[in-house]
Amino acid sequence: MSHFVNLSLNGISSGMIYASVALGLVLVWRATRIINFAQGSMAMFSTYMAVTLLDRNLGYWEAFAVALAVGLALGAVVERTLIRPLQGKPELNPVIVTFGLFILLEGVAGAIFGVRSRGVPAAFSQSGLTIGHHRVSFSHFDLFVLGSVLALMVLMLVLFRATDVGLRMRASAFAPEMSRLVGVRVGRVLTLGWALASLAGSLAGLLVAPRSAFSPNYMDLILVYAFTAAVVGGLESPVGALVGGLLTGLVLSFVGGYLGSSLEPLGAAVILILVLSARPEGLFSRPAARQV
Amino acid sequence: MLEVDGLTVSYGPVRALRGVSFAARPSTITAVLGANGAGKTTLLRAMTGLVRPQEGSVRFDDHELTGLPVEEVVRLGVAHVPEGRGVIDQLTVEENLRLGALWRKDKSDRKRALAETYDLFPPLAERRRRLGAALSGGERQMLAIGRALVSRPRVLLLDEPSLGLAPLVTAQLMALLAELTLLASLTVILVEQNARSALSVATWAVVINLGQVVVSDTAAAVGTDTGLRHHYLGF
Amino acid sequence: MRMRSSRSRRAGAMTAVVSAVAMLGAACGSSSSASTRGVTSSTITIGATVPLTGPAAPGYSEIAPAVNAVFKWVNAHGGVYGRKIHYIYLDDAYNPSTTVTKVRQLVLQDKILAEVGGLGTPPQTAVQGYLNTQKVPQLFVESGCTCWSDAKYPYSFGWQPNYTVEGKILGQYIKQHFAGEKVGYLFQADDFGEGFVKGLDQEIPASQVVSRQSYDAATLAGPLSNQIAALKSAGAQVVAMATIPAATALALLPAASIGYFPQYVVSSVGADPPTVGPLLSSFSKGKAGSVLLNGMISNAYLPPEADTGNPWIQVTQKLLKQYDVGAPLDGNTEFGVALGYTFVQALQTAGKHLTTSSLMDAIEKHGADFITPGLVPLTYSTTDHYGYSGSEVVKTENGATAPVSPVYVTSNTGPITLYTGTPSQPPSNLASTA
Amino acid sequence: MAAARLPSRLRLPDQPMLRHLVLCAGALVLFYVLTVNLSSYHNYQVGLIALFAMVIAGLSVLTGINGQISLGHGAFMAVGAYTFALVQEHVTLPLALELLAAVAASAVLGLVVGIPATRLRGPYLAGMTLILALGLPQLADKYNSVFGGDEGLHPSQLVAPGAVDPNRWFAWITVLVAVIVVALLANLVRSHFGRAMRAVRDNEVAAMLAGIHVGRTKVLAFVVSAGCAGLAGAFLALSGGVVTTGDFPLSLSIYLVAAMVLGGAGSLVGPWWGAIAIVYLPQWSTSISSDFGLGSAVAANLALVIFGLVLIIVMMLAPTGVQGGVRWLARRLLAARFPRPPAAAGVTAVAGFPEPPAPATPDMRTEQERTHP
Repeated sequence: MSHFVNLSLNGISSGMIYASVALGLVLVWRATRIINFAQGSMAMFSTYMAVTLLDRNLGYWEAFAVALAVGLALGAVVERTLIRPLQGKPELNPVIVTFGLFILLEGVAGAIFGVRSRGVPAAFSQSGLTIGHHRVSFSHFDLFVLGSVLALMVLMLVLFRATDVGLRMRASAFAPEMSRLVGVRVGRVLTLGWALASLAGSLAGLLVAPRSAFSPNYMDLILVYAFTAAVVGGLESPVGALVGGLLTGLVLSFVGGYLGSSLEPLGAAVILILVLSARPEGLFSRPAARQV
Repeated sequence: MLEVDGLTVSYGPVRALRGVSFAARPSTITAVLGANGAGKTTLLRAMTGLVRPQEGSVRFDDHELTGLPVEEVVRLGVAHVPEGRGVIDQLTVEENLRLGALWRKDKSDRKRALAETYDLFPPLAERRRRLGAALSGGERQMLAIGRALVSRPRVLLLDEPSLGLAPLVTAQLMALLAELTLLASLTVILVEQNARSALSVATWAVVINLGQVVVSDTAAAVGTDTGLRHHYLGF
Repeated sequence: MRMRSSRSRRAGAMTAVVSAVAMLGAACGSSSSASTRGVTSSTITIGATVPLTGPAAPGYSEIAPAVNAVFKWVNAHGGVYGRKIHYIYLDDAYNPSTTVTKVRQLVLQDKILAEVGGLGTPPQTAVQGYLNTQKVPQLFVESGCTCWSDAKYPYSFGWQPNYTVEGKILGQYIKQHFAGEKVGYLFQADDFGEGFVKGLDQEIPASQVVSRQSYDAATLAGPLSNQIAALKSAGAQVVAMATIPAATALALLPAASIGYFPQYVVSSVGADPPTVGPLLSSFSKGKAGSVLLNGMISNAYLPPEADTGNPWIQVTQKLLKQYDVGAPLDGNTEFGVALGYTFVQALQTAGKHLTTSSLMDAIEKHGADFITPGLVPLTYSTTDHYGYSGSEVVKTENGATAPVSPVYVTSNTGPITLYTGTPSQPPSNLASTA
Repeated sequence: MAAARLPSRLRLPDQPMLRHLVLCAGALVLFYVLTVNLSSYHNYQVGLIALFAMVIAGLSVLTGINGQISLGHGAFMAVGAYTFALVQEHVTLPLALELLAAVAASAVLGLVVGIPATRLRGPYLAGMTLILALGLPQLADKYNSVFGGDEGLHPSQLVAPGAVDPNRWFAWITVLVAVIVVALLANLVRSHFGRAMRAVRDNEVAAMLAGIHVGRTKVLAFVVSAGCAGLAGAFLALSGGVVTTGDFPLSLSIYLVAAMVLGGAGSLVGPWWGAIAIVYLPQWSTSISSDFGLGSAVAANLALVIFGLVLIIVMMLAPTGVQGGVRWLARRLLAARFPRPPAAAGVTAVAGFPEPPAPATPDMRTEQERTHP
């Protein structure tokens, strides 16, 4: 039983991380109908910025803020310079550009920072909490992960649902040409979408780093699982990213815990196929998305 | 004053417009008429910048519109209600309407304009929380026009507003347009296949065939030219 | 220099040869070995594939430059019999298909004399057949697979102790010092982990083993919390681990997090404090850091890096400082320097007329007498291509390891015996010129 | 496909089958001349290019012609390679039958994946195939007694007759098979089935109304494409004489898609460009960066930088891939030599290369249903 509880807790904490990367994927998808394969390596890059500053004795939260800002800016720059010019080109091209960026950023990070792996400090203690007389594998830091990803989700939902900017973003996502026809500067909205997505990614990068052997590759597998999570949840929906992330995290944890770690990705694949067989556009797909 | 001068548009090797010119006087309705495929829709799209003309220009007061991005044209007060599918299905009625005025700085006037639109189209007020996808054809048309009006445009480009509407509703719509030109000093460019009802409210009419202007004259003159009516307008 | 080892005579002779490096350098103009692939009168071309990018690059990418540091030192002092060593190491990203292609490039384009220090079991087994049919020696493979000593593949040579030997020596230590305690295993689900476990199982009574957990290196994305939770709930008091450094850290972190502090016994592969320590700095804002490593038991076949009084460590530090600028002294670079030096010894022993067979002969017939930093001698013979076949058991305190056992030698299935010889000293020319 | 747009002045036979035969014969002669002039190692690389061309060509048909994406072709290659090795280990068969077994096994997996795939839109299909690319090879790790674990399986390599260099022999066999595969695909693309695939890609509803069985078409496309990947996997096993899980990392699947788009999606000449990129680009970029005297670790990372940059730059400058660019260049050169009235040229270059005229959308229809990668 306690094994089950531990597996669940581990699944939740890694699931929240998949959710935050998945949220970035969803934001980019909604903005530009692209799967951003560079999402993980962009996060890696901004996290390296934070780590470099930490090594120079900058305070933890200052470095944290810088990484988020770098993430925001990186997202905007990538959209403007690499994605925008490909508008109207064959639809796979921008996706391949994000592959290129993914390889490019890992190469740049490897050349600048080296490929040696290292630890990265965490915001809070990673000692497990004591509940009753049991020390569970869920720490203050895991609580912080949970809290900050949930906070990000809520902020995004508020932004989307309750603000003019959010209305513009949703309108541009669903009907870009129509949105321009009512005066929405869609270009800026897309840039903002990428920037926010990259911000979500940076947060994920900072949250993953202390739980990993930090090196230029440390986000690669996370990205794959986050993509699974986003697809399971439905690419249109931030809530779907959260649910998909948790589901993926739990499935990976249970499969790894009960069947062996070699089968983890296959377990994720099975869940994904099951979900998509029932709902081809993920759990939180919109019935309103009509086919012509 | 809205002036179109020598507008030429091609889709690949296909010429859709060849040197179209006309002028629309302020606070009037100008009907753009012609058969299916004559180039009417392309004309409106070229005017707002949805397609880039190869030649020619569109001027509005002192502004050169050609070459401006669509959203900037709109922000000069040119509203465009496209044919059929202008409503964003995934947004609610209210969100669709709010979106129309979002670019305007004056927030209190935005609210006022929203309220006025609900007054103008009571069915929309009843369905303000519904998704766009859930509306009937007539309601969609109302929503599309309402959304254009909340931005308090100075020019309104309407593409086939009567399509799919009952004759009675069409008549009400035309009357409303006539009223707006007077009350809100709105300039309307009305693209219609239903030439008869368009001519009933228009002061000026432009007839297009195969991408070229055939006639540009007063609505009354066009409406009474039987040859023209038989040839191009089908009534 | 006095050598008390049973091999002192040969070792003495070797020292003389080593001293000859610099002097013989320029003297040997012409050579008759032009017919040997990769060898000219002035150069020796060798190569290797190693992961320089990709998931296996952290740590492992440091080895080849350290190997090359030795060659640079040799070249700066005239080469071996006047021949400068040209070491071409290519990135295979630990992908065996890439290894297959790059090794063909090395053999067919670069015409290497031998592959020296290719890394990893999967990549290197992928080219083992090819190199052997091409009669290109595959020397000192950086892997503890037992497959390098195989009569089918006479051109392949291992170097580091094989994983089963490591497992046996650590297993014996567990049997002796933690008798009756519950033992859990945590191992990488591959040749490394399974070989190590095979060694452990030879020594530790099966009744003592309460849990066997594994992880997959290809999907190592976060803490090994599940495995640790399972070991804890099985009540394992001793956890024997065959883990790469990243996995060691990703196991220790969640264990500390749930307040689980078993006695860790870790293969030398994943126990190097300078490599693992920084990976643990994430624990509670870096304060704890390598404290988590305190008390960890491991094995070592090279002198501890922290033992700066050791002449080999001093030489290694100097070599790295001069010829591998910026590289830290850690398990990887020490490994690289020792391996590179082993190859230089082989070249010197092979003599002036360097051919593939003279090189092979040198290793098979005289390898056991090579002077290397190893705590045990290399065991090469015509039937044994393993390399080091023993180690001592060490304990980590405050980021440094110190021996807690004598040096043992053993083989895959044979008994474990005490090694009574003395470690060799670096030759004087190396100590003085490096 | 490739020949379709060239000016008729090249006077290729009009009958597609015949035209493909002539083109293939030409390609084979070209390759023969190439291989006898290249060194052993370069012959080996020619073989690698040919085997990658097989899988990329299958992918090009799947994505470019049928509109389905797969980020899991590495898994199909793995199935082909392991099947090939296992068959060879347990029974003695002629090479052709062993290869066919590999094709069959991966085609069966293609069927299994293709059936749920019929209902999925682009990114969902991408997600499903990507996780398969990660998960499937892991099975071989899990059941390492069957699949050989780290040391892998060791199928025997090709035995060259007489004095032929083994790498040259490998190149010949692989190129021959690859050219046959591409020729078969070219015929397929020109056939009824090819038209059905394109119709499904362009508009599923319209295709259905035209009497095309959409699901069957999509599944069959997947099967064909997976079969090509399996064959390539078998040749990969042949090339090195070893099969391990490490041969099929996730990055392989991604590189395959990148190479396919780089060459030109939907083209059957493009895959050869893509294959050249996969085989040569890492090597060129490593040698470029080491020419600057950089250490190997930095040089290796710079190779990644250069590879990434090439992908980005080609996509931005030549949206239809290298083959699209080559065609554009060829057309320009031909146009300069045989000037034609400008009207016939149809489209004018806007930026870089011209595209086929975008489907004119004078109504607002497209905006609601933006397409997806």
